[in-house]
Amino acid sequence: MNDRPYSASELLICLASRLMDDRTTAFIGTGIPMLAASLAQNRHAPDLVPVFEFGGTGAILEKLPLAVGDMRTYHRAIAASGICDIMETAQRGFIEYGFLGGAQIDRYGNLNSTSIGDVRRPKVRLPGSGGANDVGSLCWRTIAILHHDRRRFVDTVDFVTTPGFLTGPGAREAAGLPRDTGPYRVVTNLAILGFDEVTRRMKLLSLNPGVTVQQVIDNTGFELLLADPIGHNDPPTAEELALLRERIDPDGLYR
Amino acid sequence: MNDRPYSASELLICLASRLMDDRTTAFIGTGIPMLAASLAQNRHAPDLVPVFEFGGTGAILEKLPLAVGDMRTYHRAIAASGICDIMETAQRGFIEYGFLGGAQIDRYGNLNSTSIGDVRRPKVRLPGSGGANDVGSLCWRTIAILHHDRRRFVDTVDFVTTPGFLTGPGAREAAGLPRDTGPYRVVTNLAILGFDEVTRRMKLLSLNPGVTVQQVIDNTGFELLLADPIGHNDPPTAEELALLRERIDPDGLYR
Amino acid sequence: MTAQDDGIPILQVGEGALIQPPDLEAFRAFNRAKTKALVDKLTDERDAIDRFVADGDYVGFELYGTVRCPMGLTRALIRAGRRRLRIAGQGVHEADLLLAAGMVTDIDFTYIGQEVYGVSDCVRRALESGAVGEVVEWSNAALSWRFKAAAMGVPFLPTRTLLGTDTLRRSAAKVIACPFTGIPLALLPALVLDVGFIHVHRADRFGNCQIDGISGFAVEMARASRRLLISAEEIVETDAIRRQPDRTLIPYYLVDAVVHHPFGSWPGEMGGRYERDTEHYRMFLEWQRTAEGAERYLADWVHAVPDHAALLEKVGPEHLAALRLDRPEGAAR
Amino acid sequence: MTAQDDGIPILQVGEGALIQPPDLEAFRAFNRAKTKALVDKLTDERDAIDRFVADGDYVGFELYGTVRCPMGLTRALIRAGRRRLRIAGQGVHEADLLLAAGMVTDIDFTYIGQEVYGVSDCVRRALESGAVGEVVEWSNAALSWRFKAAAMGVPFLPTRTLLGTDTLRRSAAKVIACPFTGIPLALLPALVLDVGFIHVHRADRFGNCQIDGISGFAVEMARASRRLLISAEEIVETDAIRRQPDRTLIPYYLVDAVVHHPFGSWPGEMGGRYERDTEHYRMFLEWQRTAEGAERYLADWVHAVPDHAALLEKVGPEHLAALRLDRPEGAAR
Repeated sequence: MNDRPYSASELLICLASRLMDDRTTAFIGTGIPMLAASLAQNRHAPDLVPVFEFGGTGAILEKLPLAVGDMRTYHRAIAASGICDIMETAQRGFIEYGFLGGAQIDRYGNLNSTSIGDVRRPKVRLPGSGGANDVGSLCWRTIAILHHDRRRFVDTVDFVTTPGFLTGPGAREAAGLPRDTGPYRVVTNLAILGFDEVTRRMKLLSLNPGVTVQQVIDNTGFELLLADPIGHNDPPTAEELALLRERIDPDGLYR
Repeated sequence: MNDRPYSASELLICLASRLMDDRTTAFIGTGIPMLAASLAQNRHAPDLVPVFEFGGTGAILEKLPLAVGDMRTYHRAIAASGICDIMETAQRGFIEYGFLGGAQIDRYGNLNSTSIGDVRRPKVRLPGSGGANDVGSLCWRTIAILHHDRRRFVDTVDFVTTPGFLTGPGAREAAGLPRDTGPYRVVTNLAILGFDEVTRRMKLLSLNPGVTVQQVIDNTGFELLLADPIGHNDPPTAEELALLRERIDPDGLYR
Repeated sequence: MTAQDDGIPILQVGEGALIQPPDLEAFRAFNRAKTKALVDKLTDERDAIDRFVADGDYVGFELYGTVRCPMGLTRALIRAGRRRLRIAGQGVHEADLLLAAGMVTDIDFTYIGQEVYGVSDCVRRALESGAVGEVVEWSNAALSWRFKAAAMGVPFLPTRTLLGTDTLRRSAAKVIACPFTGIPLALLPALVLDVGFIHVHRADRFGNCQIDGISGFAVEMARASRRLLISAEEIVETDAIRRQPDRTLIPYYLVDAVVHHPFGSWPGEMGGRYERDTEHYRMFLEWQRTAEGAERYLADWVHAVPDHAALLEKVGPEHLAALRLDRPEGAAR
Repeated sequence: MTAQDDGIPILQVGEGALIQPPDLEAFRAFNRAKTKALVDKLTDERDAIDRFVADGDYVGFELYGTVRCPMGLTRALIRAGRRRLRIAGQGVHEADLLLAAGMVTDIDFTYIGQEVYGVSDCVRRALESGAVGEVVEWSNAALSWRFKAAAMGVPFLPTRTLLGTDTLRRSAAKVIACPFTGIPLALLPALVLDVGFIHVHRADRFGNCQIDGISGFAVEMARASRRLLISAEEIVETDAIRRQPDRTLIPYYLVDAVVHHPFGSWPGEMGGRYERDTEHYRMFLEWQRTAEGAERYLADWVHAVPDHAALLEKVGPEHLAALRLDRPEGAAR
C-alpha cells in the first residue's frame, strides 16, 4: 500500500474509529483501539465514554495511553475505580462495545490469544486472555481488529480464549453468557466483516479501498458469507489523518 | 441502688469496658458499648480499635457517637469505608469482639431482637436484627449486655435473631457458622456470665457489688450453671467515674 | 471429579417471600437503554418523583438511622402520594415516615427502629396490626450484600451470616454446601431496586457524586438501582469531578435525576456539614407514639409545605445555622 | 419449593488444577492472630522478604503491565533467591522477571505479555519448554474476582464470564445452574495469597495506605493476602491518614511490612509521579528475547546492586528526574 497516502495502521484506526458511536461506552484495549477512541472523541464522538479495565471511565484522551492501566486512561476522567468495579459494570450491561485482538479467529468470531498448538505444551505460548474473555463475555457488542490472513482466519482456533458465537446459534445463551451479546464486527486490513443474524457465521460486509472480494476469500481459512451488496469503506479522510498525525499521535508512537 | 455513688448504667459501662482488651478489634453498637469503648480508650486500652458497621474503623472516640453511622464513628479514624467492607472484614476473621443487646436471651446465648410472640403477627414488633445477626455470626467472641430479669432470660426465645450456640455443642459448626466463634460473656446489672466449654450452657461467673447468687437465679428463667468459685466484680472506680462524667459524657446523654 | 460434582445439595430454603425476584437479563437490558450521554439531570424534587417513581415500585434508601438520609426526597415522595411501595427496610428514618403515611405493602426487613431511643411505634402499629403484607427478615450485612450481588450483576452472593437462625428461616435465602470446600453457605439473592434514593455531599448536574467519610452502602445501592435519584448538599462543576476522579463513588450514568437539597438530611446529620437536629428528632419520637401524633407530624412537617426549600424556611435559618459544624470531620477538603 | 430445591446441578468442572485451594477457616484463624496494634512496620526490603516470604509460597503482585508495580520488592525477592514460587500471573512485568529467574513452578495465568509490544519471550521459554508445572487459565476479571472472594471471606463468587470457552475448560472453575434464576454461572474459587506485594503512593509506618487514581485490584488483593508487603513512594505521618480516613484503601492491620521505595515502580510508571522509563523498558524487551539476554538483564539490573537505593544510583538521578511529572494527573493533592 505504498502508493497510498496512509499506512495500514492508519486505515485500521479510522475504520475502528468510525464504528464508535457518540454517547456510548466502549472498552478500550492497548494499541489501535486507543488511537481509534481518541480519534472518535476528537471528531464525531466527543461524548464517547472510553472504559479501561483497570478503572478509568470517561477519560479525555488528550494524551495517548501506552497501557490499559496507565495514568492517561484516567486523565480528567469521570471516575477512577478498579477492575472489579469496571468488570461488574460490564456484567450489569452498561458497556456497549468491546474491542478485541487475537492470534486466531474462526467463522463464529471465537478468538484465540492463549496458545498455538496444544495449550499443555504450546508451540507458541501467547500472552493469554487478559481481559479479553471478560470483554467478549460481558459487553453487548464486540469488535475484533486483526490482520487478515489464513494463519489468523482459521477453520478451528487452537484454543477458544474469548467467546464469539461459540458453536453457532443459541450456543452463547446455552453456555450461560448474557442474552443478546456477541461479536458485532471484525475490522481487518482488507475489509469489515459482520455476522449473519441467523447462522451467526462471519459475513463480508464491505471492502477496504482497492481490495477485491476474491482477495478477502483467499485470505480467509473458512467459507465466508457475502453481504449483498458488498459495500466499500472510505479511505481515511484528510481530516482524520491530520488529527491522527498532528494531535493524537504526534510522536508517531503507533505509526 | 440509690445508696451507691454510681448508676446502674455506669456499672454496666464499666464492666463492659474492662472486657475490652487493648490492641483488639471490637464491633461497637449504639449506647453502652460506645461509652464502654470510649472509657477503655481513655483508660487501659488506648489502642482498642473500635469498628462501626457502616464504615468507621479505628476512630478516636473523643466525642461520643449517637448512632452507628454518625460522623463520630470515623472521627480521626484509620479508615472510613462502608458496611460491606466492614462485614467482610469480620467474615475474614479480623474482628475479635462484638457487643450485642436484645429483648430475650436463652441458655445458649441466642438473642431475640425481632419480635415478642409469633413474628407473623407479633405481640410486640421489635426493631429487627440490624447488624446483630452478622456480629453474632462473624466475630470471634460476642458479649451481650442486657437487663437481668425473667422476661429477658428465658427458656426459649420467641425468635432466634442472632445465633448464640443455637441448640448446643456443635450446632454452630453444623449450621456452617465460622469455627471457634460464639458467645463469650453476658454482662448484666446483676452479674457477668459466661458459657461452659463443653455444654455451651450459660454459667454465672461473677457477681456485681451487693448481688447474691440467689438473686441471679431468681431473675433467670432457665437453669444456670455456677462457676466455682463465683467471683465478685469491682464497683466502678473513682477514676472510671471521673472519666465517664467529666470527659466521655459530660452532657449526661447516656446517664 | 469428587462426589459433589454430581450436584450441590440444598440444605435449607428460607420460607420468606422473594418480594423482588432477581432478573439479571432484564436488569442488563434496562441498563443498556439508559443514556450514557452527559445530559443535564438537575431538576426539582417534584419532577424527579413524578418522572421516576411509580405506584408499586420497590424502593430503597441510604444510609441509616438519621445519618445522611435523603429526607428531602422522602418528604417529596410522601407529598406525591405514591402507593403500594415495597421497600428495603434499612433506611430507618425514611422507613418510619413511609410507614406512618401508610404507603408500604411489603418490607425486606433488617432494622427499623430509633437506635438508642428504642423501638419505632410507626413500625409497631404497621406490623402488629397486619397492615403490611410480606415482612421478610434479613440482617444489615445480608441486605447490603443483596445490593452488592445486584451491583456485581450476579443473581446471588454466598455468605456465612444468617446461618442457623430464625432470621434465615424467615428470609428468602438458600443454604447450600460449598462445591469447593463443603461448608454450608447462605446464598443471598440479588436485590435490584426499581428506585434508589441517595443523599450525597456533592454532585455535578450530570449525576457524578462524591461522598465524604463513610460510604455506608451507597456504592452498592447506586449500582443495584434501575432508577437512581440523587439529592446533594452542593452542586459542583464537572471540573471538580474530573480533577479527582478517584473520589467519584457514583458515576453519572447510574443517575436519573439530581436535586439540590442543602440540609437534605435534616433532621438527620450530614458528616462534616451539620449535626443532627436532636431537638426536632426528639419531638418526632414523642409525636410518633400515637397514630394521631404521627399523622400530625406528617401534616405539619411534610404536607404543610410545598417543597424542601419551604421546609427549610419553616425550620428557620437561625435554627439550621446552629446545627452547622465549623470544622469538617472525617474528610478534610 | 421448586424442583431445583432438591439440589443444584453442576454443569461443568474445569480440568485445571486448584493450585491454592481455598480454606476460609484457616484464613480466619491466621487473620485473627495478626496483630491489631499500631506497631512500626517500616523496614528495609531485605528484612521484609526474609521474614515474610518462604520457598514454595503462593505470591501475587499488583497492578498490571508496567503501571504501579512493586518492582523494588520484586528485585529484592529475586536477590533473596526464593524458589518454587507459585504465582497469580496478572502482574506482568514482575512475572516476566520471576520467570526469567526460574523461580516459578505453577501459575494461575491470565496475561503475561508486553501489551502493545506483544508476547513475552520469558513466558514463551518457560512455558514452551515445560519448565513450569501447572499453568491454569483465567481472565483478568476472573483472577480479580477470585481475590475478591477471598477478600469477602467466602469460598467462591458466581460470575457470568469464562462460560463456553477453553479458558474455562483449562481453569478450576465450576459451572452450576443458579438456584434462584436457573441461568448457568461460573463459580470462581477464592484465591488466598500467601504473600501479596503492592506498591502505593503513600503509607504510614503502621501500614495504612493511600493510592491516587485507579486502584486496580489493590483493595481486593490486600484483603486476599495472608501476609502483605507494601512499598511506598512516600512515608507519611499517621495524622495524614486520620485527616482523610476515606482515602485509606489498605488499613494497617492487613500489612506486615512497609518499605520506603521512591521510584519503586521503576522502570514502570507511577500515576501523577513519574512516567514509564520507556528507554530502559525497550532495552529490557530487546534483551529478554534470548535466555542469555534475560540473564544478563538480571545480572546487570538486579544482582549487580545490593538494593533499591543502589539501583536508583545506578540508573542515575538525572535520568530519573527526567521521568518526573510536573503536574499530578488523576488525583490533585
